[in-house]
Amino acid sequence: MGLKVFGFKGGVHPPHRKEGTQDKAVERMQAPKLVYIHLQQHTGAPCEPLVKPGDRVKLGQKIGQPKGFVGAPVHASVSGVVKEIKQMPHPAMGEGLAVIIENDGMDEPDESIIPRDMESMDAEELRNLILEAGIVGMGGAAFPTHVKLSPPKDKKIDLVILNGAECEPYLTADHRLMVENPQDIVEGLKVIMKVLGVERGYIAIEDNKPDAIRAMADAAKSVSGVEVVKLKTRYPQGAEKQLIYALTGRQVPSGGLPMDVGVVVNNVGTAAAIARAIKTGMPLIERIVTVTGGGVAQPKNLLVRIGTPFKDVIDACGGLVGQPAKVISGGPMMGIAQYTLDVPVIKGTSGILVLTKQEAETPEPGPCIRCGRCVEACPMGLMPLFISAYALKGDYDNSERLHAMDCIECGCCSYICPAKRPLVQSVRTAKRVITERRKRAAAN
Amino acid sequence: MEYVSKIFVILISSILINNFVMSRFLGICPFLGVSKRVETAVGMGAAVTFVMAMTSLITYIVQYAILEPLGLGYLQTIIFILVIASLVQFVEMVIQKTSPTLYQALGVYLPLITTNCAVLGVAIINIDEKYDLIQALFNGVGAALGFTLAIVLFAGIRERLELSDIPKPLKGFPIALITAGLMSVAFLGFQGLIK
Amino acid sequence: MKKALSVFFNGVINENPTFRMVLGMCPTLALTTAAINGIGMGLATTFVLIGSNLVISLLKNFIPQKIRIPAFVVVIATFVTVVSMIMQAFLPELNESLGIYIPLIVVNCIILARAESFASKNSALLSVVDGLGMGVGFTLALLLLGSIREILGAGTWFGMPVFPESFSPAVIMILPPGGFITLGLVLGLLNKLTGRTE
Amino acid sequence: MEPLIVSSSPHVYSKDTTARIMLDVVLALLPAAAAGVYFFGGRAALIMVISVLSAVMTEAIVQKLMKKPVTISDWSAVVTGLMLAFNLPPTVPLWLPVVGSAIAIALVKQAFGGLGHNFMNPALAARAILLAAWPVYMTTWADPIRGAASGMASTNWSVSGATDAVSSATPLAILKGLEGTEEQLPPLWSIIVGGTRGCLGETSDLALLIGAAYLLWRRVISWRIPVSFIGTVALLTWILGPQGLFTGNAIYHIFSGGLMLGAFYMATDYSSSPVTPKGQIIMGIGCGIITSIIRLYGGYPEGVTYSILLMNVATPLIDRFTMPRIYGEVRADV
Amino acid sequence: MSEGVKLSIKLFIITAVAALALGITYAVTEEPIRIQNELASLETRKAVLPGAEEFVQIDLSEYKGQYPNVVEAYQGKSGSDTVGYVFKVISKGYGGDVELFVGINSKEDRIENVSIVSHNETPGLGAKAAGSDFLSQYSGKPAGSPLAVVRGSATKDTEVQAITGATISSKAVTEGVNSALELYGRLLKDGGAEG
Amino acid sequence: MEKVLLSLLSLGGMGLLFGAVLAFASKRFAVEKDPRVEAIHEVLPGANCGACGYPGCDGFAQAVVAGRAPVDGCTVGGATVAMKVGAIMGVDVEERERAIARVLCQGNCHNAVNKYEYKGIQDCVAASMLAGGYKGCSYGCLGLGTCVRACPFDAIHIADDGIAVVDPDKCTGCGKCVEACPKKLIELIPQSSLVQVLCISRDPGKQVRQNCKVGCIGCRLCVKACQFDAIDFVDNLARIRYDKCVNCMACAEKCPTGAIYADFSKRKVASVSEG
Repeated sequence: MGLKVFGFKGGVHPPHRKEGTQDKAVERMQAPKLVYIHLQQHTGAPCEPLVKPGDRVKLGQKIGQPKGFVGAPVHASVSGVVKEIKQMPHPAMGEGLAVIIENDGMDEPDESIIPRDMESMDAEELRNLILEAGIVGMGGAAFPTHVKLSPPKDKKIDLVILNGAECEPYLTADHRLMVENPQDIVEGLKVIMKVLGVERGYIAIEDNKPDAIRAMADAAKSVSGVEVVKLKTRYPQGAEKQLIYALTGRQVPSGGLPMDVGVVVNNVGTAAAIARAIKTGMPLIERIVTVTGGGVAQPKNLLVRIGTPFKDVIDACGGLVGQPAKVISGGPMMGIAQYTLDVPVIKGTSGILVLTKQEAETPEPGPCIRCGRCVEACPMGLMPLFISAYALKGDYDNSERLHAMDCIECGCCSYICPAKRPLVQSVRTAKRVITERRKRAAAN
Repeated sequence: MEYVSKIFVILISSILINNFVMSRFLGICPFLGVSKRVETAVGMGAAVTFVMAMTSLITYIVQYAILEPLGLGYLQTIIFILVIASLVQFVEMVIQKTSPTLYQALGVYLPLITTNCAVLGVAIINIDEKYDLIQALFNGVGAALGFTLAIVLFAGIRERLELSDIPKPLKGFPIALITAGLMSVAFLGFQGLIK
Repeated sequence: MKKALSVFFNGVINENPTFRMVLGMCPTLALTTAAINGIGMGLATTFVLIGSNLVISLLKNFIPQKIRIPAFVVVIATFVTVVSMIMQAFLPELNESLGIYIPLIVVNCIILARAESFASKNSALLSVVDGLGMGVGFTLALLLLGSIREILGAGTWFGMPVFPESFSPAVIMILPPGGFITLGLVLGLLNKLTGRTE
Repeated sequence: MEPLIVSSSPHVYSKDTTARIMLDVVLALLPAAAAGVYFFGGRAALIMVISVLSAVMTEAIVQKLMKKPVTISDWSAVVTGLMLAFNLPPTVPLWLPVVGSAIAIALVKQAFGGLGHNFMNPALAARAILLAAWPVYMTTWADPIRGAASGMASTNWSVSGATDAVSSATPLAILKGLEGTEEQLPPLWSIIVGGTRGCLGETSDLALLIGAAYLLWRRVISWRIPVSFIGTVALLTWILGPQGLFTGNAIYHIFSGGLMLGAFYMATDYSSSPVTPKGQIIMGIGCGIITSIIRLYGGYPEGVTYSILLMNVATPLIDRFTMPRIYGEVRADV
Repeated sequence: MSEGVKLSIKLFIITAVAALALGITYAVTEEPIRIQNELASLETRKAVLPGAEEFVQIDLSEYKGQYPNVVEAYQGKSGSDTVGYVFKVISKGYGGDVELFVGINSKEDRIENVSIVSHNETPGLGAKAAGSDFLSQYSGKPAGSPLAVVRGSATKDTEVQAITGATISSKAVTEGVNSALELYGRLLKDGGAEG
Repeated sequence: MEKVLLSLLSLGGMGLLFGAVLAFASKRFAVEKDPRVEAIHEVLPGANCGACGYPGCDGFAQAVVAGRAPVDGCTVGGATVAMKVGAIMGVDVEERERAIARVLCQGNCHNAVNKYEYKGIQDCVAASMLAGGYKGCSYGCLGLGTCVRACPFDAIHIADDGIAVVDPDKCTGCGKCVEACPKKLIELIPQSSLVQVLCISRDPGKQVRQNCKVGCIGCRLCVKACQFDAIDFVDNLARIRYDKCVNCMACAEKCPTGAIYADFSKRKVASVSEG
């Protein structure tokens, strides 16, 4: 563990609000009566369903097959009978096709579930196993992990970073995982390094989690080439590009991927999921979710089956306190507000945040006073005030000229803005319009 | 040395203190018209600088080689404007033929310069102030640089105004004129800079 | 006759060169420090406008397209020089205060614009009326601006004091910023009154 | 269940608000306001009150007329009014701050769309307009009633009576050799503490610096503009001294006139200064250069006002050309 | 006939007609303009030295470089009697050159009148120097010693009260007057000839 | 007299000289130009005043030809010049059946339910990125006016009941709103058409009914009612084929929810004249 504490340019210091759950050990939540397993749980095209209503499925059975390379299969997180396949609320996309399984409570495992040994497998076999286990990035973006682990021949990867920054306020899922299961994470890292043929691996943790740093350092000390590094506590330290810059000084080129600078970044949760998939043979069917916020009776870190509706998860935490005003999937900086509690947990759901009316208050925006705080806060070096101003005028060409497309939507600018302007939302709108225009231009 | 400092004084004076746009009110039409984008303003400024330098030289020669010796001072206006109009048109044609890139950058602004009173103005001021050839040249270039400075700064502000919620009746020319007025308040700071 | 009247009022009101078309800004701003200067400049310009409109409408078939701009400019410059000489001879004080802006009437875009867009397409009579209308419109605009600036900036109107001694005039009104700002506000006010916006 | 609120992320916001920032500026100006009243008496207080009131009222009236929401509660008009008062000599007739505030708010701020859209510092622009409109009122300096140096019998720089509104030289005018003689220069300490001739809010550097420290601590302003501004003035006035290179009285220069007020409170005005960090340093240096040139060679004894106004004019361009380096920007093919 | 030649000839005809018109106007106005100009300068000289009827220009080449501010000097005569001198002086004011005429009554050895013919001082401030309130102070001052500008009311005979807020302009005028006084003294000493 | 002669010679000489030089130069340095630029330049006032925002008349002419400037962009020239420029550019070349934009949704605040309380930018694209927008029906008009801002002719407004409505008199069929609408529910429809299906929901009927009173529930009554085979039925949604529709309005009469709109005031009524 080096003495150096790594940081990046820009960023903000939102209050952590992690006190409620950071010392609470992960509890396993009982599987619910009905699970709603979305056929799209990852970046890319949705899966084709492999089952039909009335079919009996076993625990860990593959029920959705990805259509393209960028995709990951989905598996039954309970055993039981498929009730229906229909459009359901989706935490990230508004709506999507989901397989609804009635839990028989047996948890009868599928025949394909066989424990393996990492040492005896080669890179190709490991990569295939990761694909088959449906593992995606657990940090929130849910990018299929096997894709990250298949860099083109011309990209030389020399470093794997495990992201344990967990810079989002409120969230403690990764934190608890690192404290409670450091061994899984280290083993997962070893697998990733083996698949990529890389000698060096960092496990990067913000310095506000000393217990996690200790636990990880302990677990990693015997592994050669693996190092636990301390990061400055500053949001968005956990954003891929900022993390890479902080640790290596390399900048991922605009529009490029980490592999363009020889780095692969994975969440600590992803690494643990890989290790478990190999050890137990069980694909990704559950994950740790931080359930917190003023609207939840007993904030907790829960190990939840994929497909469990938010309502059931909240009930497992003592239910709601009063009338919830806002429910967020993920953290408060980048998480997505939900319009219903019927929405189920997916692979990327790192937290469920229930905010009371008071906590959810959205201040009225005032005119931009050009204080420049957003410029200072932007970790991407953009000028959010101008991009936003042009976007709000409908002048998306100028937004594009000011590099709107490089925005990572981390929310720093909106957070820091004293006039409470809708900076991120307007930039996001600009990105949407620009993307559509590009598509149209390409089509013509 | 004294001569050099005199030249310097002429230059500073024509760029800042007696800025053509901000305090002499010359070249207002293109100043208001071609200042919606910074890039255009720069192009206009460059074209004006080129033409003003040429004009200063040629009108000087015309004045002291033809008009004065022949006692035709009263033909000054008409001859100067003829010189400028022809010069601009000639330069435009030459640039268009010889360097399409330069034409793209400068040429399109050239026709606009004929009616830019700053050009004729500088030619007349050169004569009125009894400058010699070098001084006239520097005065011309200085005035043009002052024009460029003013129009580029102005264009920068106008680009910013596009994002502002200007009261409806003031949109367009009114706010542009008020902006120019406030700029010229700032330029008052250069008053008395050179004594 | 009716046509002529409408052409005249078109210049004074509908297409007022200063307030509507925003042309000829240089003299408008520079010479409205006093009402008398405004009138002087306005009349000089009117004279040139009428003269050049007349000549150009007469010569419209003689002047070839390719050299029409130089030809127009020569015609205009001739009238300007005539005005200038007359003023030197008979109105030396006004000539002094209008200074360099007299020869610069040549490049006042109003004149070339009218030559191009009206005189070169219409009969001599109508062109003269158009020149007169435009000239009167211009003169009135200059008189208005000159009056506002002189009254507020010097406390006088045509040189006569209009305020009691205790009034201290706002000198800035007759400085360059006052010119820009006054014109801007007057234009804004007219937009407001006529409900016209850009 | 009531419908849930759905909005775009982020879902949490920092505590800072526009009103709070403006209030901070007002608070920071209070020590200097107090110093102004102490040194120049009740009339200074009167001018400040009139100026602030008319600024707030102008804002309310204009917004009413334009059928916009009235936003006087954001304190920004108060800041403008107070800043304008700080930039007036204590002897001005009482209608002058009324006119000045009206110009500042109506012409310089609201005509451009209100808060955040003015490209010039409203108070300073109004000051420059007043200076050009009524130069006599704006350059008539009275001695403070309680000059910090009035106890200094040995340095008899105070030539006229306290209430006599006769134009007398400001320290800068003396320094420049325009008026008075070197012996009339007040001692440095009195320049810093305040109570010399000058505008009513600018003379006490001490009070201004206390406020500035507060603003820096509250992170309302950054160090970039003030430090580069004052540093440049110090450097240039030292180098371009009256007796040849490196003979200038830089210390005296930076503490006299409106430099402290300008550098910490005026040049840092958000709306009219660059938003980029690099741009802010350029702004400071530019202000410093122009201030020094005007002070040393220009027609006015003081150049802070005009330097800031001129850099305000250049701000859009500065922003444009100092765009921060974008993370991972690919320069070649874009 | 090629088109080019045709164009040239047409342009020639137009310019020729224009030249004709101008030449004729000039011929008509030449005389009035000359008279106007002479009248104007004669009137200014008369205004500062009302006693004189005729002005004889003094050749200053003898003093070349010694009194750079004085550009013209006249001996004012009434009949054959020298009543005084008029000097045209250019002094550096706040906004540029200040051009003034100084009339000195050599009989009484006093300044008769001072008049400013052109200046570029700040309106409402320095421009007050051209007003009679300020200039009348000079009338009657002794011509023997240089004058000084003071703030507040003038107490001595050689003091001139500055315009409030416009010390520079006040000083500029006084310095101009002093230059005239110097040359006047020199002229007298050099046997200011017929005086 | 000598003066007059001299001025005549010198000025005339200059005229001759410049005329010759320019004539020579125009030959020597001739450059091919788009004839339309020349033609437009001819009809422009030639004041080169820059009021159009382009650098001189030539710049404006080029911009018009390049399609960057409107034909009526010359403020000095006014309407007459605009017409001539328009003629050169052939703006009104052919008379086509005019198409007019129509907002295919009637889900206003009385008819449709909302699924959440939206807070944020009042823009449809922005709102539609949050779970498809606040409307219960994911196809419905959000009424935040993105199309209004896109319309260059001031022809779309948000009605008091919260959805966009096109003013057919002002609409020119330019299609800007069609492009701007994130819900893709504005369509260009032939002006002569009097019958339209004002719903694009492909949801099953039950769901449509939950979300909106006036949605197409896929009952197919209209298909049965149509005698001209002018109604297509795809994904629970009726679509009128304007080339086949004869505006008989039978479908609209049968529609149980009112999702099919017809302008009954313009219905052709067969009158049987006796005798």
